[in-house]
Amino acid sequence: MDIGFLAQHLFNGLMLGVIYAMIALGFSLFFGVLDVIKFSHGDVVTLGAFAALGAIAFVGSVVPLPGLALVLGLLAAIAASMAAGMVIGGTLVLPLRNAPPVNVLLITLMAGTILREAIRLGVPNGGNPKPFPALLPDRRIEIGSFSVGIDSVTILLAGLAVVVATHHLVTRTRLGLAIRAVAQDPEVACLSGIDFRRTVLGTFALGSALAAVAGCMLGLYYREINFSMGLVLGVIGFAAAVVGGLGSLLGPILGGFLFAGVQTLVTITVPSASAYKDVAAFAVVIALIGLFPTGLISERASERV
Amino acid sequence: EAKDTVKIAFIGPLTGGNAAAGVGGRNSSMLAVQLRNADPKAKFAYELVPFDDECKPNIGVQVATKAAADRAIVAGVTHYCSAVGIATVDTYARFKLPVVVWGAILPDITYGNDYKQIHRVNGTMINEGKLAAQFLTARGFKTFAVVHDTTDYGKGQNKYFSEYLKPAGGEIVATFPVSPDQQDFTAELTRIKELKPDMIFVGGLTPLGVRVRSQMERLGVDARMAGVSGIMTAGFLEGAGAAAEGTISFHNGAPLSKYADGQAFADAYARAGFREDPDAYGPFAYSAANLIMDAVEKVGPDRAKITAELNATKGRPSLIGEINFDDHRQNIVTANVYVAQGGKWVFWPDSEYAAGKRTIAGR
Amino acid sequence: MTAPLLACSGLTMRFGGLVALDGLDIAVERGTTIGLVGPNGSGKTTFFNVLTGLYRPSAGAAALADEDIFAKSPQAIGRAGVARTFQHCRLMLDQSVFDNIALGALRHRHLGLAAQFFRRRRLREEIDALVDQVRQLANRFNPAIATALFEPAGSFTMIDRRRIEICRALIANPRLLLLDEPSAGMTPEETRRLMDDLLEFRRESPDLAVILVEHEMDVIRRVSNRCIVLNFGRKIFEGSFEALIEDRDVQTAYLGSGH
Amino acid sequence: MSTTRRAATRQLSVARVTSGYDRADVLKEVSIEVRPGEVTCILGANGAGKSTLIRTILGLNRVRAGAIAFGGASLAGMPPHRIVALGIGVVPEGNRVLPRMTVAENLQVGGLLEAQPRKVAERMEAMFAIFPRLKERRAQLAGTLSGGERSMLSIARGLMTDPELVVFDEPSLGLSPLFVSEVFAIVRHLKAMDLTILLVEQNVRQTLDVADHGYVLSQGRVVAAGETRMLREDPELHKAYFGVH
Amino acid sequence: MPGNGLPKRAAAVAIPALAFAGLAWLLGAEREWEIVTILVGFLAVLVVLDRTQPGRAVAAACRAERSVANATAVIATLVVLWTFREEHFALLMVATVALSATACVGLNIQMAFGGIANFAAAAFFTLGAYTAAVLTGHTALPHLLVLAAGGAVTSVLGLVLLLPVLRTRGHYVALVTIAFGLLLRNLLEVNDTFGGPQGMKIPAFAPFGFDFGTITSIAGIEVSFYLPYALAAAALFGMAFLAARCLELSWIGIAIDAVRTDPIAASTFGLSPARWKATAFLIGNAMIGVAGALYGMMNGFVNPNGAGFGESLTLISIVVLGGLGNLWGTVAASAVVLALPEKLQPIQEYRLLIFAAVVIAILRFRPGGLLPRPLRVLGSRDGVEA
Ligand SMILES: Nc1ncnc2c1ncn2[C@@H]1O[C@H](COP(=O)(O)OP(=O)(O)OP(=O)(O)O)[C@@H](O)[C@H]1O
Ligand SMILES: Nc1ncnc2c1ncn2[C@@H]1O[C@H](COP(=O)(O)OP(=O)(O)OP(=O)(O)O)[C@@H](O)[C@H]1O
Ligand SMILES: [Mg+2]
Ligand SMILES: [Mg+2]
Repeated sequence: MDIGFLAQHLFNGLMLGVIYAMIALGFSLFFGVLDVIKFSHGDVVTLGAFAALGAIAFVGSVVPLPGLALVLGLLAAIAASMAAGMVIGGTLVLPLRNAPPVNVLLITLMAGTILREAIRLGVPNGGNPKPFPALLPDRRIEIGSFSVGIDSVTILLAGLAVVVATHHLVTRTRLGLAIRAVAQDPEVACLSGIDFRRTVLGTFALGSALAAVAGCMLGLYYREINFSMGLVLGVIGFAAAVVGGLGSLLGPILGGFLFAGVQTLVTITVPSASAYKDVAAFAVVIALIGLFPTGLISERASERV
Repeated sequence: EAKDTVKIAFIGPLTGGNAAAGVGGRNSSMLAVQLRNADPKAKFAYELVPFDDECKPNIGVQVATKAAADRAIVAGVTHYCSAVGIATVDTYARFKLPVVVWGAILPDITYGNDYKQIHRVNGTMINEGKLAAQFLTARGFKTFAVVHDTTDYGKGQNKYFSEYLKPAGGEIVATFPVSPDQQDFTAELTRIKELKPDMIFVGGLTPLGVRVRSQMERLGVDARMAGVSGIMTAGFLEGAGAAAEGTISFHNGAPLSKYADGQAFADAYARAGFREDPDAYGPFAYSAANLIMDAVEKVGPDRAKITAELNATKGRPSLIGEINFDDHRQNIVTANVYVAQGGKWVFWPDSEYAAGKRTIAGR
Repeated sequence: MTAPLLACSGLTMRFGGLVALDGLDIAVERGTTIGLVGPNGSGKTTFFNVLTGLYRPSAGAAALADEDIFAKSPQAIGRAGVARTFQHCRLMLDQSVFDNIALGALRHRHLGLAAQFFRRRRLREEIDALVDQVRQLANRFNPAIATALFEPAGSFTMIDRRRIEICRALIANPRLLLLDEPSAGMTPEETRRLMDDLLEFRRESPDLAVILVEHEMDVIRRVSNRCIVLNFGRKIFEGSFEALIEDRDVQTAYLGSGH
Repeated sequence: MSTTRRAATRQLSVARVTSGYDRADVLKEVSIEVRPGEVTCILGANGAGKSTLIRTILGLNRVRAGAIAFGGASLAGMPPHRIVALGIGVVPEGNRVLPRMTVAENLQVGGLLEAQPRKVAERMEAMFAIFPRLKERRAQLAGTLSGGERSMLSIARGLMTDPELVVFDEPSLGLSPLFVSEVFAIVRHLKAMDLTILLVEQNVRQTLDVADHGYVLSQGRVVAAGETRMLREDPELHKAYFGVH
Repeated sequence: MPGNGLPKRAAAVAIPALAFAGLAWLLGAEREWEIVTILVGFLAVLVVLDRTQPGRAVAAACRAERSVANATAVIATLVVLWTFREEHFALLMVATVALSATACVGLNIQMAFGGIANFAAAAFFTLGAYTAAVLTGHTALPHLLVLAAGGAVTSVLGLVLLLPVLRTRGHYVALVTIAFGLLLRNLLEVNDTFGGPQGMKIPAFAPFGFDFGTITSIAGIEVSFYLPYALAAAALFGMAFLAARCLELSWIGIAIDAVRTDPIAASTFGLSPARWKATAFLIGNAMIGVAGALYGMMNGFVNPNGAGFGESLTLISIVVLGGLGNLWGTVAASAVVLALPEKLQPIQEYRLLIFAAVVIAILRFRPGGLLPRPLRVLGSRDGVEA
């Protein structure tokens, strides 16, 4: 295979990996703060994308400034997703704190269904895919058979920056410390002066903001969004987060790239088997969990008797 | 004087990913019923009872049973999704409920059995695949990459297209079966870019078509795209936006404007105030409902008699043109070629492409 | 039957750079109670964890009635007759007290699937018998537990939970019983009652060997036959309680000037 | 321990408080006073409601009736983290630690109320000075500490908030005799620094030695109260601790 | 509440009878107000049983007089089936509810007892149906054995997951099963060996030569051909229920519960966590497989769609909504989860939205599900009342 195509594939894989990693990171955050899996996460991504689309369309109808539209779209996405995330966190997840984890999983899944259906019913012709305007500069870098849009590069870099920033925020700051404390023992955390509710809701807001950014990136990159895109992305994000290891934030990032890598690899090597790429990816997941029971970056044993 | 009420079932996907088509079909058949009820000459009052099959076979069987077990329902306008359509044929046969399929295009639904109850007004994917192969090769496109989804629908489209492509002199350089809800096609498209086919043939529904088209654009894939009726929706045009331009599609219906009553239908649909488009298969749902109501008017609300009457349908005028059922109660239709031009699906012979004013260039 | 019930030699346990147990040689004869003491973090609980198979030792050997312990899985060791309590209460808080205690007795029950399904009458008799036995045992430690056998264990105070754990270990009818700070948090009166109950149980099963970890010197004095003191995972003393009190090393490492 | 701690001035008063868990009331009209600069102890048999009282003061259990005040502020209905922010440090029952964090991180969590990293570091060093064992283990996950080591960590974390009033719930649980003495030495030290202390302990003798004032709880009621000199002789205390003879 | 037996027994008859009457009404209900009334009524009864003193006494009576309550339920089931004997659709719903309840009994054994979050339940259910399709299509195996084989094959294929499932816990197990479900569905769809996306046809269930597909009358009375299926499904549920109860109220029940809650404590007392988790997983899978086999024969076909993640979630919703570990809760929740979307057909597009809202409301206000699992009470009664 010629080197240009190889580079192209590498780029595609990286891009996919960044998107997966961002979603996985969100899952990992919620897990980190409350030990719960919030399955509506994928649909919050969708919500972010649609909110951005709405804002962009509105701005576009008033002034023709793509830059402004982009910024406002991003802000709208973040605002909408954060609001949704905090409502879900505050009214559904927190009250179920003492119920079994599957109950939380189910209730958030249903919340996701409501979001999804609300988008489908609320947006005109919401069942159809919607085009996402190309707001970034539309030039291409062409080196031999390697061709990539400047906008793609921008998106990739922005994604990487967000991932790194989030990682830094959680591992290096006081907020991160509070989040982890709350996850391990809410009472001890309170008694150390941490505002439990605020920390939890703050984490939900943060995770949802990540989702919103991911939603906008998806829109900008694929130039198309639809109401059910969160479903598949949610499952993949969850898989990436768990297989990477829920105990550390590097886990989901690694998981995201791994998942993207396997999918891309299968498609390149055996095109006619590209339908098997999910089969392959999930088989790899099962095997990996068999080998590393608590994820690739395994949790340090902290329990003793 | 009060007329007796006759119930007709409508079954299609009203929620989930294919809801747009399902709701369009329901609205269209609803329109048929409304128009008939407004007609003073009608002997009966009709009521359409819509059911949601969610595009899931097991739910489909459930609602089919429900409809069929309801003695007040005399016939049904059924199914958009092929997987559901094929799963429910036994149920209708067992309960002797005559149905007219309005959207599912899997050949087996009519040709895979000999149930007298199953009719279909729309064509099958055989028509579309054959026309696609012949038309495209005739235009000088010789090498193809196929992307199809792994449902019955996509697999069938792939099967018939490749089957007819060989004798027509075309060649398939690669086939990519993909999951219908796959989001990312950059890997496939990069491979395709490498292989440099003349054209990408998509066997799938609107969401798949939109994604492939948009991402071709993003990756700068230098090929054209053709699809089947599954992408011939307003949704595709909207979703793919400017990138849709020049996409070719094959559909076993003709454009509304080519039908004698097409404009009337469009006007009535607009007047009825439905929120959603009729979608590509709306006219078929409309015609199926009318076909059934005609039969009821003629032989009365009796399932057996309606079945016999429907079986004998020959040369019956309708919105979608003359309906002729063959020995498997399959309407004989001819497929047509369309092209996306200026944000509309345009009948090929009327298009600027056919006239040579535009060319189906990739980019 | 001259060999000791438990014989450990050179037992060593490392966690990374940390040596939690350092070449321990300990022998326990049938019918004796060893008082095991030592400063915090000196390796007492780790010793129990190694004996019950929860940790694999880095070096050394241990035999229970001449059988190699470390060749066995934790469950096999449990079935061979070692029972314990945990320093940090490990009860199933949502399950009833009876379920918790019955867990100890399961090693004596036949757990074939078919038997559970098809021999319901015999099963019922077995269950009734165990319920009676559990009630009597619990009654001895705290009558309030015995009257609430089918309440969730989580509804009891820490102290009662510790009692439930002791019942669970006793009902297993072990050969070697390991008690990890049973009196922690108890008032002097409660501690006294606990000692009485333990001593009574001791009398009823004369062959039982017990290792008792305690920081409460009164308990060690009354209950144990022999004392062992650990410090940094090493045995620094073995002998009678009286000698322990007088021992200089023990005083500086463990007891402090108060004693 | 040598930070900029102010001398205690505020009094904690619990007036006729009733509280408990979902079903039953555990505390019934309990009143206690914790005077600034003094050590006040609460004694009582297991299940008497000592921990429940502490949890109620800290806002972990709801006050069903009565009032709690610290200085001028009413604590009833206030969430725990705000109560702690008022200057109340807590060493909760059962030497609870954050198991998946290292010893150092546990202490940092205790110092989260303090915005200046320098001060947090200073306090941490002060804690390591008291508990050298923790310093050795600073990078170990708290969940793998021995029982006594956890106890130390729990105490150290409670002191990290730089409190004016320290609430101890059985701090010596699981500690070796040497360290039990050490805990009481800490209490004395804190008292000498003019801090207020509320102490719940089973170690009656040493507790009475260090405390100025005491209460005896039995079945959720205060059955005896007073200066420790007097309390020592109180029959209720003997009933609670040594059984009726 | 007086301690003597008669009022208790009356309560133990009345409550299940009332519940079944409500379910029967729901089954026949067509109008919206009826459905709303029934749902509100159910919730009201639950609140009364839960929150009021007499209500709790009645609930306790039902638990104490378990056998009376269960007998009432059996009779009530038969009465309901007979009442609807000619209603195809109602019977199809009953049979569907009973079969998914059966599968959910298996799922309960895995999730509530064994603590293994199985998010591939529908995949295993479908595997049962595929087994039935292959065996009836290619062999002359008697159909009862086909059912058993459905269970056996499902169990054996579950072994693939055993290693990862046993080595890990919690969300990691959830991921393994989710991955397996997606993988299986994908594989069945892409690969044409078992009919590809179209799946396979399955002949009607015909035990001992009674072909369920052709029965139109029993003893001269005209009945729907779904009646035998509904009966068989109810019987299957009864058997699964009984087996699960036997399991729960035995030493094994204690062992499995212990292994779930605290594997370390359990292993020091001689229990092998691997063994008992595996037992729970395999028994659960077997039940799911048998139910799937009968479901496939009833529907007459099976295809990969049924193995989807969404379908697995439906089964899990049933278990969670019913209350983890409560077998009667499984029936109630099956009825709600399967019948509600169907009953909401008139409001079509808003159906999923409303369904999701109802599930959220139930979980929000009853975090433990409709009927939480009661504590296991073993031994003769007198001890309990002391
Ligand atoms: N899993 C582990 N990982 C790392 N270190 C460990 C682990 N388990 C024990 N340790 C260390 O080994 C040492 C001995 O611990 P152990 O629990 O045996 O002490 P102990 O004598 O029981 O003390 P205490 O009286 O405080 O309970 C401690 O310093 C502890 O931190
Ligand atoms: N979480 C709880 N839920 C219900 N009841 C509880 C709970 N915790 C404690 N109780 C009950 O409250 C009463 C008082 O318990 P509390 O823990 O306050 O006692 P205590 O005096 O601190 O005892 P100890 O010395 O054992 O710590 C006990 O009877 C106990 O059963
Ligand atoms: Mg210890
Ligand atoms: Mg207490």
